[in-house]
Amino acid sequence: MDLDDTPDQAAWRTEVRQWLARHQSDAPPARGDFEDPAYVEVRRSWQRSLTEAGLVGVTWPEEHGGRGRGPVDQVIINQEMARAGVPGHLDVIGIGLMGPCIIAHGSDEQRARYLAPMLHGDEVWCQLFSEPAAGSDLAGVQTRAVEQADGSWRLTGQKVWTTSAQFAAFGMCLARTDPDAVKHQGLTMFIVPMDAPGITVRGLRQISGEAEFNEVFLDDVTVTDDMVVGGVRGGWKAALTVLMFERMMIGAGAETIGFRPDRVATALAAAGADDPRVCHRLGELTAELLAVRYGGFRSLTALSRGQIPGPEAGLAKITTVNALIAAADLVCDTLGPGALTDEEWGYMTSFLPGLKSAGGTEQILRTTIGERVLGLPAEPRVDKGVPFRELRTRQIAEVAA
Amino acid sequence: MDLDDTPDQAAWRTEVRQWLARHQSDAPPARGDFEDPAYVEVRRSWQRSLTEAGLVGVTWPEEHGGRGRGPVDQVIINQEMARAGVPGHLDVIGIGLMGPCIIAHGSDEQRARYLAPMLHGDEVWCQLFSEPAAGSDLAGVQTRAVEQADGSWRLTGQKVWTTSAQFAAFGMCLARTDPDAVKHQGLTMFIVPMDAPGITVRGLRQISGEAEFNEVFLDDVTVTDDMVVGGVRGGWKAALTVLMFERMMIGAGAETIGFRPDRVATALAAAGADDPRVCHRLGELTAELLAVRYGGFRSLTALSRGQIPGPEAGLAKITTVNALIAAADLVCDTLGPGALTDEEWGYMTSFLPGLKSAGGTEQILRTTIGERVLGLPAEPRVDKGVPFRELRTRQIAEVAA
Amino acid sequence: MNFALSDEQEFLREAARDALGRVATLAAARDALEDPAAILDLWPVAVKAGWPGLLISEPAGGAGLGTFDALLVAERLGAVLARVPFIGLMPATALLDRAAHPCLEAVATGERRPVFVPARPPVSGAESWTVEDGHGRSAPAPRVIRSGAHPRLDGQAAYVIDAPDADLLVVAATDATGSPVAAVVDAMQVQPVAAYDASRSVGHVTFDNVPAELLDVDSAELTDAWYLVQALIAAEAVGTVEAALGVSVSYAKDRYAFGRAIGSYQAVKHEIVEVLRRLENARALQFYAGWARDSRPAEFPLAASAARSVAGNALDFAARAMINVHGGIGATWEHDAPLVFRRAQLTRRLAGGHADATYRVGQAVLHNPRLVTAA
Amino acid sequence: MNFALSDEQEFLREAARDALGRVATLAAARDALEDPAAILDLWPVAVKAGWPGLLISEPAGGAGLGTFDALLVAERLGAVLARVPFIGLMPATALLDRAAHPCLEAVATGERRPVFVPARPPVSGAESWTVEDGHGRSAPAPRVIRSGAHPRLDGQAAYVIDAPDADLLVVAATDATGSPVAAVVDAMQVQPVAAYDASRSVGHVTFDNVPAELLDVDSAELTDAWYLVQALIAAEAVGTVEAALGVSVSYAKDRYAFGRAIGSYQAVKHEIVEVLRRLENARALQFYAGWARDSRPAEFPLAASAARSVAGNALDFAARAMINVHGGIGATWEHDAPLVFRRAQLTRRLAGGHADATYRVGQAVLHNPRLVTAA
Repeated sequence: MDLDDTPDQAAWRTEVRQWLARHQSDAPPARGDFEDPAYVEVRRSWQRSLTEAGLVGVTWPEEHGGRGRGPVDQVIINQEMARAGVPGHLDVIGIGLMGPCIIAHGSDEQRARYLAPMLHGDEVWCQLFSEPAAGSDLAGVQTRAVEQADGSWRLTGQKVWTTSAQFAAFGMCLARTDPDAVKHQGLTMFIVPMDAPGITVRGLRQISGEAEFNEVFLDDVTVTDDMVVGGVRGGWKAALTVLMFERMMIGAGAETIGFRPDRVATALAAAGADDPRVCHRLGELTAELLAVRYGGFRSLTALSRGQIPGPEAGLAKITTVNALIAAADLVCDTLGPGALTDEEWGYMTSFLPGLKSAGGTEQILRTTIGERVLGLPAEPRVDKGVPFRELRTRQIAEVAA
Repeated sequence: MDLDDTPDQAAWRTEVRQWLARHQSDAPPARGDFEDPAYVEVRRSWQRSLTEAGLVGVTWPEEHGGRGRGPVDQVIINQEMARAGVPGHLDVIGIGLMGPCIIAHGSDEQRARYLAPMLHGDEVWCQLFSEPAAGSDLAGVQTRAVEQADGSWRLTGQKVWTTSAQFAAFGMCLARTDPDAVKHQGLTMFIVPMDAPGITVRGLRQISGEAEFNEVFLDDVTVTDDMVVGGVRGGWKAALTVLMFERMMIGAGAETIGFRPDRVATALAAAGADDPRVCHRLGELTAELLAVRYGGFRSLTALSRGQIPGPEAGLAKITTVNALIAAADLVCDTLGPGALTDEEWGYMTSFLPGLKSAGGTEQILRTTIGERVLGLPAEPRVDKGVPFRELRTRQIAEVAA
Repeated sequence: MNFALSDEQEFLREAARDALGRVATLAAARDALEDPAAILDLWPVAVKAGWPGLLISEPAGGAGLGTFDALLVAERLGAVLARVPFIGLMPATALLDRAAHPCLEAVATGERRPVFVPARPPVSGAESWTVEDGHGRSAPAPRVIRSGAHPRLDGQAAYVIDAPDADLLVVAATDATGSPVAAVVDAMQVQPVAAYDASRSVGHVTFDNVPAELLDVDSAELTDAWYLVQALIAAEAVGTVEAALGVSVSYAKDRYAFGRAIGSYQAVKHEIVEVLRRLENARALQFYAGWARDSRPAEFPLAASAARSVAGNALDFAARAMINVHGGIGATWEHDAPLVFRRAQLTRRLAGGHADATYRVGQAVLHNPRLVTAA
Repeated sequence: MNFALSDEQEFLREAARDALGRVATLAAARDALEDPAAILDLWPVAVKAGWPGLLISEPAGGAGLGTFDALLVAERLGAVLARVPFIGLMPATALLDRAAHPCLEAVATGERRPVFVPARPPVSGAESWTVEDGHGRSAPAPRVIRSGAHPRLDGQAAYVIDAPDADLLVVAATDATGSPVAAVVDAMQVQPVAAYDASRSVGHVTFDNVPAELLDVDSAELTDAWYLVQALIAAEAVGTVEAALGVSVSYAKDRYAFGRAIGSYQAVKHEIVEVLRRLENARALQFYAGWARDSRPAEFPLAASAARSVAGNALDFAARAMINVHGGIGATWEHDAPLVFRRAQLTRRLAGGHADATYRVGQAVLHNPRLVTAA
């Protein structure tokens, strides 16, 4: 029971820290505007430097360009980057989720073609999963992929909540290839070049006014048959791998989602430290955030022993988002209306409500955890065993009602 | 828009107040032990005095011994009783719910036989609806009533959460007469003499240690066919009438369920008035209780115009119970552990959690309100249209799962 | 006992709804976040509806209506996030009317627009009258200086609702002894504040030893004006919550997930019902406040504070529930939910803030528990 | 990095579970509410398991284990509401061990049972060390008087956990300058308190100028002892929450309503998942506190306060959820839920109360935000 580095971890931390000490001055600012191609470009070249130093994809197997290290070593990189105040690699989605998916389900050709440019930031990836009518209910995706006589596929549909789409080279797209199958079984995963004819990317502005995400429209986009990942009708299985790696990213500690509780405390200390109400509210939310931090160390220990995190990893996200909402609320109550137009607190206030449903609503998460972790009985599923084609999303429920 | 009495209401208030001024000294203490027959007896004789003064069942039609007055006049009685610090009539269940049910669904003979002794407190009534496996899901009652060759019925089953059963003369019992019908349709309402052979009453102690309620066991209890209220298979309709009058009782303001917010404030003022945290928490719960009070006046206005309250009346109960839980919590936080063994605060702390599910859980209430008031779509009902006999409560869900 | 709207009140509310229904207020609230030029001037709508004269007595050219009526109009403004300078207007007209000020007729016709600059009355005797300092702290209310021939006003107040572009300000100030006085000025500096909620006009006002006219109103009337602001904010929030509830209910009926309308799921249903519960409570207190100011003035501070506390929390909850029910799409710029959210967040921090209102409820009953003795 | 139990720790936990599994602790907790004679004496169980010597160093006859281990035992005690005087015992043995007190061997063998009488360390420098006065207020800690040949102790403390029937008390007292000192006394008056939770032994202690022996421990060690109490209360609550969760989950699987197991309804399911969320958080902080006391002592006050705050709230929530999930039956005397509820309500108010712990977390980070800077 300790949080200190093992000798091996300590050596790794030193290696990372020393490299950063030498190259920190080349790093771009940690926050910037991804709508600005120049900023994307400096971040891309920073990723390239990190990759050349062996600091990207360290948990990937060595044969695929990684270093076969454990998740704690990745966390050490994250900690050292944060400590140095420099950003990590640009392509978080690719390195964290899409690469592992290709490693797990891709063909040898796909691995050979895509992994190295991904690692180097030459080709950034995005995730084309969610749709306007398939968010929490991901298996309900309606984007159609129809096979052509020459074996190629034509994709048509609309994706949403896509990070990095505006500068990504490829997207990993979950599409329906067999509408006669029941909903989870008729899906296939495709690699889609984002510059293919028929693709339109549109920024999706959030409450804050910033376009954190994009909508991606696919209008008869043709991809060749070698772009299928994990086989035709193997889409759901590939998607589950991605969701599992998503949980691992959470488990490895996205502790404060970019917001720093020490800054909250500092702001409050300057403004309202003498009010016991402020102190009490700060105490409540701080205790929750500390719980997430130390719960994260528990998850990370399990992860480093090869245990795959279950859906309960989502509890940390629920706690974090709600504690940060409480923090933003407290700061604004204490600092007054001016806090809302302050860059840091106004952004925090505006950003968090959207985060509540990112990656599935809090309610779906709770349902999943109740059923999978606690073994509570499932709700009656009216869509079970029904071919997707017949699952006219509206009608089935009306029949059941 | 005013809360002042109309001239007619003012005259009525004067009448009530004057009577009370003359008879107040005869009144029993407002709180006592209903396990003690002597206390029940003085309450019974107090009800008789009230009835002779025309102060019981004032909203009942005159032909049935009431005074045909509006609900506001009943509220005026309640207010004046509270003001004088004397208890109201003993048989709250009979006068408020069972009498109106007999008036609505009973035969002329039943009205002639039962209403007058009920009004005078000679025969107290209890409500035999809920069962261990049919609480929130009231239509799921399993108590069986089997018709005999001579037209009489034999009842067997177990009822629970029964107030006044230990000294009641009659119970209004919802039982299943037709297990082959779907669940709401096979029910019949019976009047059951509580001294009939086969009836056992057992006190059901709550967290506080007091037996607020009873369990009632019916073991082959015979009742004659003239005890059916509202016809065979008319039980659910009669039960709905009772539930509606229950809502009217709430709507007419069971504002604080016996706990007085002014006493909470007084206790806190003596102990912790200087702490802004106490003040804030007291402010929050007081505002909620004030909302219930003035919302009650809105309901009462509607009621006095002949509008029947909908399920939204339950929102007032939800608010009240939760605000009082917050009040008990605040008092105990402020006064320390000693408050828990204090008669008033310890009792309040212990009493309230049970109240949350009294009359259906808070969750069922919210579901009903969502569907009936806001028109939100119903949950899939797996028990719909299924004969009760086949509704082996366990199996059906397993099939559906 | 009659705790329901009269026919005239129903009519007033409908008329307000109609008048506002002809303007695309929500689109304007969104557009104005980026482009101040997109702000709609709704003053002509208000004037046409006769709102400036609502609380002004009939002889002075007003409609002579009551607090309850004013709250009904505020509720309708809240329902469509209309940028009408109503919260600043009503207390100003009430004070001018009490003082029988000569400008009343011009005010009632909408020719001159007065705005109230509120100051917080002290909770206990030891405290003083305060305003916002712009950083979440209290500052002394502006001071009236009587040294010269004419009284002059000096000081400032931050985040004053509706202050930008007003024709005259009715200022809750204090005199040399700290006693409250009402000062009317028309020579003020108002610095409009880029607001988080563009459907609300807010500004910092500075009085640099400017000439002021003192109104013949007393401390109780200035206290009342503060609580009137609280009640108006509450009523406005009630309208917003009602609108948010309506949108959430519709969406929950229409949107399907896992083969069912999402409103059939308990989690969604119960969250929406919680909005309803809070709405009903807030409305009950709106009624209480509206009735109390005219019929039980001693209870008005409690009623107005309770109304603001409950309505403010209801609005915050309703805005977040609206976003939650809509899933990710509810948090996007094009949706109306963020406008409700912005309204909730800014308004909770104005005019003393919702926490101050809650605190005042607690203080009131701690000092006088009889206020909550069952009637 | 390794933030998991060692095999030895797993074994210790299992052994505690086994030892307690042989006693009908819940039935005793219920019966004792009515009949104090029904109280089970679990001290022999504790002695047999070696718990008195858990924190006593090996040369002095103890097991020389760490804080983390003590918290694991507390967790198991909480799971079955066992009336073992463990919370009072651990800090007492820790202080006696620091001072290498001659009674240690008798303590380790269970022959003599010491109990700690805690005093709240001041949050800021201007405050003093305090105890409960029995009415929810603070009173000065007992005072050590050094005027005569031998030190004497005077004063009182209310609601001291585990005090009844103790053989000696280790008292956090103050000297004439207000500095904290630890005094050992065996001539005390302890008035047992009829407790709301009969599974917990509580008493008021009075020291009427009694002879006292001073321990050679410093202010930091007495501060640490206060926070050790907090951490023990937290760990105990973790065990209770885990047990309550288990019962709630089973019932939600078995009980049917409207033709479905009630656990299939979102409202029930999500409430139970909320218990899990709070349990996981409380357990993470139990780990933090257990680790910090031995490895990062400067963070221990923060860790212990956070653990108590989160675990106390988790227990209150879990107890109420357990009642809710069970419907009416969960609020009846025969059910176990009321026992959990009583435990939650009483314990939240002991040893400073959960609100004080929360407040201390806030104070700690306000004064030193770096405590929550990402590692």
